[in-house]
Amino acid sequence: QDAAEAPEGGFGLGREATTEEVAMWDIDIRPDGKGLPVGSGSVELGEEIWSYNCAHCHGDFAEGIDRWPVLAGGEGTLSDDRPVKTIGSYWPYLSTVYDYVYRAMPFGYSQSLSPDDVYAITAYLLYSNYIVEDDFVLSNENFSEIAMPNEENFFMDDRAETELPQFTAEPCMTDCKEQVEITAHATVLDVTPEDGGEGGGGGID
Amino acid sequence: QDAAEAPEGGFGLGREATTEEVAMWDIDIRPDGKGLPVGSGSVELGEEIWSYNCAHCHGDFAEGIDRWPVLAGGEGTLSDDRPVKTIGSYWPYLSTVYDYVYRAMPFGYSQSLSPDDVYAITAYLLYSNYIVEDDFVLSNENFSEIAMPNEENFFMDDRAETELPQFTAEPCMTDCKEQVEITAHATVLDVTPEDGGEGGGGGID
Amino acid sequence: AAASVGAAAGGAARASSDPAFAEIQPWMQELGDPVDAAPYGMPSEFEAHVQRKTVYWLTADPISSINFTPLHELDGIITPNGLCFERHHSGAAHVDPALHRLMINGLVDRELVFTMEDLMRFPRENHVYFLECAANSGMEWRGSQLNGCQFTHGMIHNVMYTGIPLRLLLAEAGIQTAGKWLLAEGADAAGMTRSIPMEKALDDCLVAFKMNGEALRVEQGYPLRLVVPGWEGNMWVKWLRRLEVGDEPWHHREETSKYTDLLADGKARRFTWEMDAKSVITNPSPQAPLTHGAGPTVLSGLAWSGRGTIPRVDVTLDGGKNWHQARMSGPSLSKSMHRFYFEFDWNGQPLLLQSRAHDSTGYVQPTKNALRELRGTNSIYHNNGIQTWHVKKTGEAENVEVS
Amino acid sequence: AAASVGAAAGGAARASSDPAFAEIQPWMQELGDPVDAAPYGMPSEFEAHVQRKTVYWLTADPISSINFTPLHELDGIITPNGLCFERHHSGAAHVDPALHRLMINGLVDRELVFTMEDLMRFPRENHVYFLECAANSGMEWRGSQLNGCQFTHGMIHNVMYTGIPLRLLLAEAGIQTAGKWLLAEGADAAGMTRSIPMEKALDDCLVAFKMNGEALRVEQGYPLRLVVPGWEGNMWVKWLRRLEVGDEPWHHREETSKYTDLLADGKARRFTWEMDAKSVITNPSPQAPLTHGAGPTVLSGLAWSGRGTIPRVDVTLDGGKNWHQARMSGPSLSKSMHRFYFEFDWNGQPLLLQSRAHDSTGYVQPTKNALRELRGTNSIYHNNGIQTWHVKKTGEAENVEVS
Ligand code: HEC
Ligand code: HEC
Ligand SMILES: [Ca+2]
Ligand SMILES: [Ca+2]
Ligand SMILES: [Ca+2]
Ligand SMILES: [Ca+2]
Ligand SMILES: [Ca+2]
Ligand SMILES: [Ca+2]
Ligand SMILES: [Co+2]
Ligand SMILES: [Co+2]
Repeated sequence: QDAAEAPEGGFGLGREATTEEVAMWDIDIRPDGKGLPVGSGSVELGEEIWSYNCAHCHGDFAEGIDRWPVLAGGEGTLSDDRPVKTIGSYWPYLSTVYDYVYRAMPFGYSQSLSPDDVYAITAYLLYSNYIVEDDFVLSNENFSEIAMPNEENFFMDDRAETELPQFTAEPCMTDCKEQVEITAHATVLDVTPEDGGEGGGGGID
Repeated sequence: QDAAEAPEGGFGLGREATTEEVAMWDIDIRPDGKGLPVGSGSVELGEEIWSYNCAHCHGDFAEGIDRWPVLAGGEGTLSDDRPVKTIGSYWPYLSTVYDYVYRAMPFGYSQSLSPDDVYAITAYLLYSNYIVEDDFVLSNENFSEIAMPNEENFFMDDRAETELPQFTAEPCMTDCKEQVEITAHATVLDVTPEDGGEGGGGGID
Repeated sequence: AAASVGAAAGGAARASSDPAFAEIQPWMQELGDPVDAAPYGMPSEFEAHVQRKTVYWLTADPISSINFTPLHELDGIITPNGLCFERHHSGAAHVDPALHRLMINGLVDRELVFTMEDLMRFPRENHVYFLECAANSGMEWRGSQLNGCQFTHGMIHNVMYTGIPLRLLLAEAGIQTAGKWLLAEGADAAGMTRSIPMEKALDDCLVAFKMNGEALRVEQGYPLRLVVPGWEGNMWVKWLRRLEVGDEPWHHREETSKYTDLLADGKARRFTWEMDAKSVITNPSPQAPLTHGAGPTVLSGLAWSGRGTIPRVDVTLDGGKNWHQARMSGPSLSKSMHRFYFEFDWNGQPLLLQSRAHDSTGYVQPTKNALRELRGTNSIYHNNGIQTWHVKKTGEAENVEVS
Repeated sequence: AAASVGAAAGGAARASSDPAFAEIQPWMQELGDPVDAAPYGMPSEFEAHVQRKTVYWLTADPISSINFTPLHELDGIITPNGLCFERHHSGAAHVDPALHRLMINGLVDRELVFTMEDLMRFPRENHVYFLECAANSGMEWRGSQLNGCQFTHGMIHNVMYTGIPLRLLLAEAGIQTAGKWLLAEGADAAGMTRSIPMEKALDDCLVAFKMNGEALRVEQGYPLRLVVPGWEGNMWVKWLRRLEVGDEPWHHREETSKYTDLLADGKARRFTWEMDAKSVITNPSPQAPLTHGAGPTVLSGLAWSGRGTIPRVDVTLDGGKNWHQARMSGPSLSKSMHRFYFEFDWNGQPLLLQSRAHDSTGYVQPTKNALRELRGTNSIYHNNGIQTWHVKKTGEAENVEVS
């Protein structure tokens, strides 16, 4: 099949976006602070907004209720058998909190919070994770100064170097093993949906 | 992709059909009479069965009611502008009548007629098409003696010889015509379904 | 859970004359459907007009009738199962697969009966094939009649089948030397039958049980249909219950009264199985006018051949004075639909659009008049002539014929 | 219209112990459905069990959750639209296409807004691609857990897309030299975002509006979705509303908190986009046991790779002692599912079934233990290890692991 191509100079389709339209839709925030609106919010105000809008799912201290996401705690658990991945223990950048809370929270009423609300909530989540003190005020000015504890533990996909060489060997076809034993059964964990089980293994988050 | 293959000696799947099962399902009839059951029926009885079971769709004389199929008449119309294709004017073999009536008619109660019924109806349809007299009795014995008027006018697909050579020439790409005129409009016939029209052109039968 | 503390965001910036920017759309604020809303999903409510449609005046009764694939609403080469046109002669049969059997009888060493479970133990193959009714475009023999490619060309669909090569099933029964023909029979109230020459049966026919990944649809022969690649749709017997091997063809109703091609001199071709190469421009077309005015325009269409692939399609904008090679897109598979595009800068003036398919045997789709010269206008079937759409300045399109 | 004259036919011959021959089936005597019964068709009532299924304990709420494709009920390589698994983070958004816009902003010469109608004027391409959630098989990292390939491997589907090459849209806006990354954003209430390197964006990504011929389904992003061939499903942003060109990635929630792969030492891989080669035996499997006893048996499965085609799949019946090359069936397309079969004569003894995919780069699907040795068991994502089914004498199959 042939590839679709554009004429010299383009199609001239669509229309130029107005500055207002871009401002309305361009809601993303980056680690370097790009996208942050002017504003600020304190841990104290954050706690108040949180208790009205967030706590009934995520818990008063962001500890999570029932199966709703846990947002605080879990420091030092990342190499445990059951790591607890939270904003404090796992997230590499604070900008992600601001970005995500505005675009997707509260669940069911996205993009309803003002910039000051989101600064305040973000400050409260830093506080819940012992990253700032209770008198902290977060703003577009000091935002980039906050470093997240786990940032250094992220690294770029290295499968090409660490895995692919090992997984491109020609495999054995005949008499590859002497013995084969069954080492694990799904029926032991017993969580197949048909059975109505409540689940034992990890979820998909 | 690779083709699916059978092992030497086959799979041994399925089971042998019993003689009774084959007899039950093997209902097809061929022009040479293969498949015809023992039986017979007169034009007279055929007319009676016809009037109860067939006439309300196909008409008392097989002339067709409303848009239901016309089964008689139309002789000599095959090269007309609007040919009338019936058993008498078009069908090459009588066996097709027997086969079809038993397998598919009456519409809504297939395979309900006895062999004698079908012989009788078939005799009646021959009579309606002026192929036999009113005292005719059709049976498995005399079935193959009936020749249908239009049999000779059927011939095997000859597109390979009569059309393909003409339709495999490299076509013109540039300046192929001087003038182009529109010679027919769908809107003149005006039968697009959205318009609720009752239809002017030929149907699909 | 509304934000009860703090003001609504960004109010000042909401200045745009485009209604899409008038407010944050509800679907970007409020939660959508949960994952248990539709265990088997259906199209969006905004696509409800994308439907198979029937033409009531074509037949006596909607039970022995046809509906048409909305080609102008589709793209690519796969027809979704829910939109595959239907043609049946005594209604779509609801067959219970537990009570369905496939019998092979006649000139075979062993007459056999298979359950569906037996059949699932045979090797399978997967192929994409078009299925075109021999009567597709049949209403156009006497002149352009129906305004829309759904109606002029919509007796076709293109599906990936999973099925058992027919030759494996026949080998299991053991074809006797005299066995030169096969009768395929359906389990519907029409007891549909067609005679198939053994050469084709042993070549590429399949006994299929899946279409586009899932079980055949009821109206496409659930649980079993014969697939006869490249040959007219009526031979693809649905609700397949029986295969009889014989020494002669059966000349049944669907190969004598119907599906024979009456020529101008009153003689009729029988056994016109292969579907000749054909194409149609699906967009623009009468049901899909150009609504955007002059400028960049995407013309799109479909082409297929019962004899192989479609390496090339030509398109004309001026009723055949000048032709341009279209761009083929998507997998090119034998006896499958092919998608073509021709992008051009519309000057806003009237157009006379045509497409012309070339197949891998060198066959070039003829004009309707070339066909009429050879066959007359009474043949009903096998009209693969070039279709013309007249696009007006308004962008509306009409089914026309040209000199 | 019963035959009131003449006796019922063939009464004497009706002798068979098979209930299928006890009487003429009603569907072979009585009329079926008319052609206007279902303008958009649905599967047979006998296939009602073929459904997407969710697992309630996996997530807090069925609105931000997942359901699974019933792979064991399908064949060939196309997933029907109604059965394509769903994953959304704030529910499936019902977007009105008339109010939908695609914006391109950021490091471009012209920031642009497109209506759906504008987009229909760009050239399109058609490609079949698999879409696999990075979390597919994620529940199996700590050991075999779920009994059924629908649950262990069903976060995948394979569809023919029609879409605009992303590079054409970006060229229309004019990418500035500093533009090395792209942010794709959805119009759902999750406002889903992912960062995509420009090299991939300009390579084979599509902005798609059709799947398997018809409009995208609501739950697959109607009216517009990004197609990112071979890369993890979360990046295929649905309800696509905005593309921003930038000089750095955004590190948003779905590429930090989620969709990063935590290794045993507490470090985490980010930007693990490519889906490694993988395969699974769909039949037999826990939801599709062998019910026919010893004898000819069809083993079938699916294989795919984010890096190319699958020229070869190996199958073992004895837990990996001996391997056999499977038969590949159907079109072999890059970054598409491939169907394989292995037909064998089952001796009725227990089996330990595995399949092992080879892709066109030479990559061979590893064991789960080989992956665990490199990554531990906390990674959630990208589990492409070899799956084992234990088939018992009864034909029942269980999800197990072997030494
Ligand atoms: C009705 C329940 C509910 C409410 C109220 C709610 N959330 Fe959430 N929150 C969720 C769910 C569900 C998710 C996970 C969504 C997903 O699966 O993508 C989530 C995810 C999050 C996450 C990301 C968690 C992670 O580990 O990636 C953050 C941060 C968050 N919420 C913050 C908030 C804030 C701040 C508020 C109030 C302004 C709030 N939530 C209100 C249900 C809720
Ligand atoms: C309720 C209406 C109805 C009744 C009653 C009926 N038919 Fe028909 N008949 C039809 C229809 C509809 C067709 C065309 C079916 C199709 O499209 O394949 C047909 C077709 C036929 C044909 C083939 C016509 C052709 O040109 O190919 C024959 C022969 C026929 N019927 C004979 C009979 C006989 C004999 C009976 C009674 C025993 C009968 N019909 C009762 C509706 C009816
Ligand atoms: Ca931005
Ligand atoms: Ca969690
Ligand atoms: Ca269990
Ligand atoms: Ca016979
Ligand atoms: Ca007629
Ligand atoms: Ca009209
Ligand atoms: Co024909
Ligand atoms: Co990843």
